[in-house]
Amino acid sequence: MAKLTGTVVIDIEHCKGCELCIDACPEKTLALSKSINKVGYRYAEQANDNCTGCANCSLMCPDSVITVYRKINK
Amino acid sequence: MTEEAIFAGFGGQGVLSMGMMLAYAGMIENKEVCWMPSYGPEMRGGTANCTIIVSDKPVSSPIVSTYDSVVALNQPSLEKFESKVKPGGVIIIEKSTVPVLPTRTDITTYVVNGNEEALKLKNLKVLNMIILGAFLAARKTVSPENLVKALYKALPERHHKLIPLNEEAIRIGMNFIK
Amino acid sequence: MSNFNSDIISPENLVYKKPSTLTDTPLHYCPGCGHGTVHKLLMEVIEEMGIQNDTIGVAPVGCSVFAYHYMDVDMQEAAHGRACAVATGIKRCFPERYVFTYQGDGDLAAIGTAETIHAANRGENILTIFINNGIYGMTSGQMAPTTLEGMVTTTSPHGRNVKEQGYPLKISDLIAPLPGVAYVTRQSVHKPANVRKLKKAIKQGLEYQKKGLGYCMIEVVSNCPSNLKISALEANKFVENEMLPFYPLGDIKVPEVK
Amino acid sequence: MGEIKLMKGNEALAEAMIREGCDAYFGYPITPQSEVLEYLSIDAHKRTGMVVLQSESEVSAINMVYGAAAAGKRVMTTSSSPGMSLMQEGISYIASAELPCVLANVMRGGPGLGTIQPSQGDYFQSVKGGGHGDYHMIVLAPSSVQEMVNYVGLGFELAEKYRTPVMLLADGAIGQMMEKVELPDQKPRKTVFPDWATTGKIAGKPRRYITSLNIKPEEMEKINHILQNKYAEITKNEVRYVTKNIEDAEYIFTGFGLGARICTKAMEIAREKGYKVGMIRPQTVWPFPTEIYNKTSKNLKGILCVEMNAGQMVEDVKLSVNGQCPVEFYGRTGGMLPSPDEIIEKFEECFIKGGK
Repeated sequence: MAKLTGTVVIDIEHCKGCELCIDACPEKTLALSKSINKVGYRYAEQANDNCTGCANCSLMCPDSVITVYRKINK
Repeated sequence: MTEEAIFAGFGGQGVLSMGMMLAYAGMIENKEVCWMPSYGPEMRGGTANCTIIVSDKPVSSPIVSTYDSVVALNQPSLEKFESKVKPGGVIIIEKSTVPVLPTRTDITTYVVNGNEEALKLKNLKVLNMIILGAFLAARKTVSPENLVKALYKALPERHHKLIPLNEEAIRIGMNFIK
Repeated sequence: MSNFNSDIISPENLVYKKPSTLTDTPLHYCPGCGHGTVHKLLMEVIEEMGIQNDTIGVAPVGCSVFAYHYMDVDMQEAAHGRACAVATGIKRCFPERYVFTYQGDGDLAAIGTAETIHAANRGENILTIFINNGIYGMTSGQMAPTTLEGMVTTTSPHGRNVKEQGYPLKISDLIAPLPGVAYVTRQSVHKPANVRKLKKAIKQGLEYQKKGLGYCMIEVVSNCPSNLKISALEANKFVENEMLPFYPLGDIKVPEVK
Repeated sequence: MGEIKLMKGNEALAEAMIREGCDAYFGYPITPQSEVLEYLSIDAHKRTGMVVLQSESEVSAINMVYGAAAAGKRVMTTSSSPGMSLMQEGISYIASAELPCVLANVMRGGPGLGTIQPSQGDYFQSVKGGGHGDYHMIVLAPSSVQEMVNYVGLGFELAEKYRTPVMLLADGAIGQMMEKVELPDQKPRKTVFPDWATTGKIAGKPRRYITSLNIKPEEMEKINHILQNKYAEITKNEVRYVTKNIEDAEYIFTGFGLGARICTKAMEIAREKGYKVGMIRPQTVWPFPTEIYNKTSKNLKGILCVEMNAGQMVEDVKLSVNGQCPVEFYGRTGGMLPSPDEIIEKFEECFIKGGK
C-alpha cells in the first residue's frame, strides 16, 4: 500500500495560535510553539513527521497560514 | 394678454382636464402656459381646482392672489373664489350645481345650463367642454379651432371618435354667451 | 523544528496553499474566528472558477466590515444592513457580473431584514453569505436576533428570555419559501468535513447565479470565541453542541432539476 | 431646438432622466412625486435599456443608488420630504464615498407625516447636511418645469465632475404643475466607466473598493480635508443665480424655487405701485450665492425673503448681507402658499412707513 508523506509550511508571523489546526490534525503532528511570534502569539508548528498531507489543518486555518505538500511513496 | 383663471368644482366633473385642454390650446397658439392643480389624497369626489395661466409673456408665478376669471361648478367653489375675481372680471357658473348666484356687481356673471345640455347630448362627461366653450366665448383666450386641435393632440387615439361630440359641446357652450 | 519531510516541498507536491484571490493583508479577526475560514473558501471558489475579474462584492457593517481589505476583487462597503440593496443596485446595472454580499447576523437579520427579504423575494441574482454566530461581535457581545434561547450576552446577561426578548430568528427558513429564492443552505466551519461542504455550497451558489436562477443564501453557523470568552476550540464545540441542534445543517432549498 | 411639450414637473423630470442617458433609477412611491416612478415604468427600459426598479423603501432605494453609482453608473432616485428623511443615512455615505448621483426632493409640508401640499421645509436638511458628519451636496433649486429638466443634465454633469451627490430641491407644486418645456435630445448611455468604479477587477490592476470607513482618525481627517477642499472648489466655481431689476432697486425680494416665482409676481405688482423692487433668485442654494447679496445689499433699504417654510434660507441671506441692510422674512408653512398680495402687505408693513 502506498504510504503518504506530507509536510506543512506555516507562515508563523501570521499565525494567531488558535489551535484549530492542531485539533483538526488526525495524526497529531502539530503543536503550539514554545516561543512567540512578533505579534505575541504562540504559533502552530510540526512536532513530528507523522504528517500525511491531508490538509485538514489548512482547511480549518482561518488565517490561511498553512501550505500543505504531499508525496505518494509507491 | 394674460389670462389668469381658476377652474373649480368637485372631482369627476372634469375641471382638471378642461384646464389642461386650455393649456394645450394656448401652447398651440405659441403662448406661455401654466397649469397647476390642487391635489389631494381623495382620488375621486373631493373638491378639485386648477389654476390656468395663458399669456404672451413668460408666466411669473403660478400662484396668484386674484383671477381674471373663475369657473365654479359647485357652490363651495363659488363661495371660495367669488371674492378673488379682479374687478371687471368674469365668473362662469353651472346652473344646476350653483343655485345661489354671486352677489358682486363689479364683475360679469354667466350662468351656463351645462348639465341639462350634457344630458341632451346623452353624455354627462361633456359638461366640462360645454363650460369651456362658454369660457372661450367670454374670454377669447384661445380660438375654439385650436381647442379642438388640442383635443386631438392631448387625447389618446382611442378616444378620438368622441371628439366630434366634444366639438358640439363646445359650440353649445359658446352659444350661452351673448 | 518545523521542517519535517522538507524534502517534499516542491510545486508538484503542493496540496493546499492560500488562494491568490486573498490579499496579503493580515486578517484582523480574533484567533480561530470562522470569518477567516469563510473568506478563504469564498476566495478559493472565485479563484477556481476564474471569475476574479467578474465579481463584485459587498461588505457589511459588523466584524467583516473590512472584508474588502482581504478579498482581492472589486468591492463596496455598504451601510449597516443595506448590503442586499447595494448589491441589487450593482447587479441590476451589471447583470453579467457575479455579485455577492457577505453579512453577519446583526447586519442581515436585524437592521437589514427588509433589504434581505425583499432582495430575496425579487429573486435578485446575487449570493449572500450569511455568518450566523449568534452574537454581535464587533460591538462586543450583545444579543443578536440569532442568539439562542437562554444564551448569555452582554444585553441578555440573565440569558435570552424569549418572553421578553423574543425568539431566535431562523432567517434562512424564513426566506426559503419565497419563490424568488433559488438556493438556501446552512453550513458550518467547525470541522474539516464541514469546511469542505461549505466550499461546495459556495461554488454551487455562484453557479446558480450564473444560470440566473435567483437569490441564493448560504448561512454559515460560526463561532465567536472572544465574546463567548472561551477558546476557539471550545467555541467550535459550542457551535456543535448548542447551536447546531437549533440551526440544523443541510440544504433548506435547492433549485428544481431542469 | 429640442422637442416642446406640455408636461408636469414630475413627468418632465423623468423624461429628462431618460434623455440624459441615466442608467438606473431606484425609487419608492410617495405623494407628490409618484409620477416619476410611474412615468419611468411605462417604457424607459424599452427606450434606453435603463434600469427602473421600485424598491421596498426609501432606505433601500438610496442604497441601490449607492451600489449602482459605485459601479460607475449614472443613477438617480427621487422622493418627497418624509422619504428624503429616510435617505439621509445613505446620502451621508454617498457623499463620503464620493459617488456621483442625482437625487430629487419634491418637497411637501412637514414636519412629520405633514401634508401632501407643496412646501420648502427641507432647505436646512438639504443644504446644511441632513445626515451625519461634515458633508455637503450641490443643491439646485428649480423654479419651473423647464428647470426640472435642465437641472437633470446639469446635475449629472456636476455630480460626475466633482464626484458628489447633487440634489434637485423642488416642491410639490413644481412637481404637479404643467408648463411648456423644451426637452433635450436623447443622449446615449455611458459605455466607459471611471477608473475608480467597481465594475469588476481589471487583470493586472489593483482592485477597487468603495468605502466611507476609515478607522484611523488621522486618516479620516484626511478624507474630511479632501471633501472640504472639494466643497471650496465647488463654492468657487458653481454658484448660480438670477437677478431681475437690481440695477435701480431700493428693495429686493428673494426666494428660491416656487417661492421665487411668487416673488416675481409680487415684484411686478410692487413696481406697478411705484416701489423700486428687484429680485435675486439662487439657482444653487448650496453653494449659496453669498457674493451677490453682499454686493447688492450695500445700496438697499431692505430685503424681503419669501419661503414656503418658517424661515430657513433667510439665515443664509442674513449671513451674506452681514448687517448691511435690514432683512425681513415672510413664509407660509404646512403646505400653504404665500400669495403675491400677502408679500406686498408684508413688504409695506416692514419697509414702507405709513404703509398698509
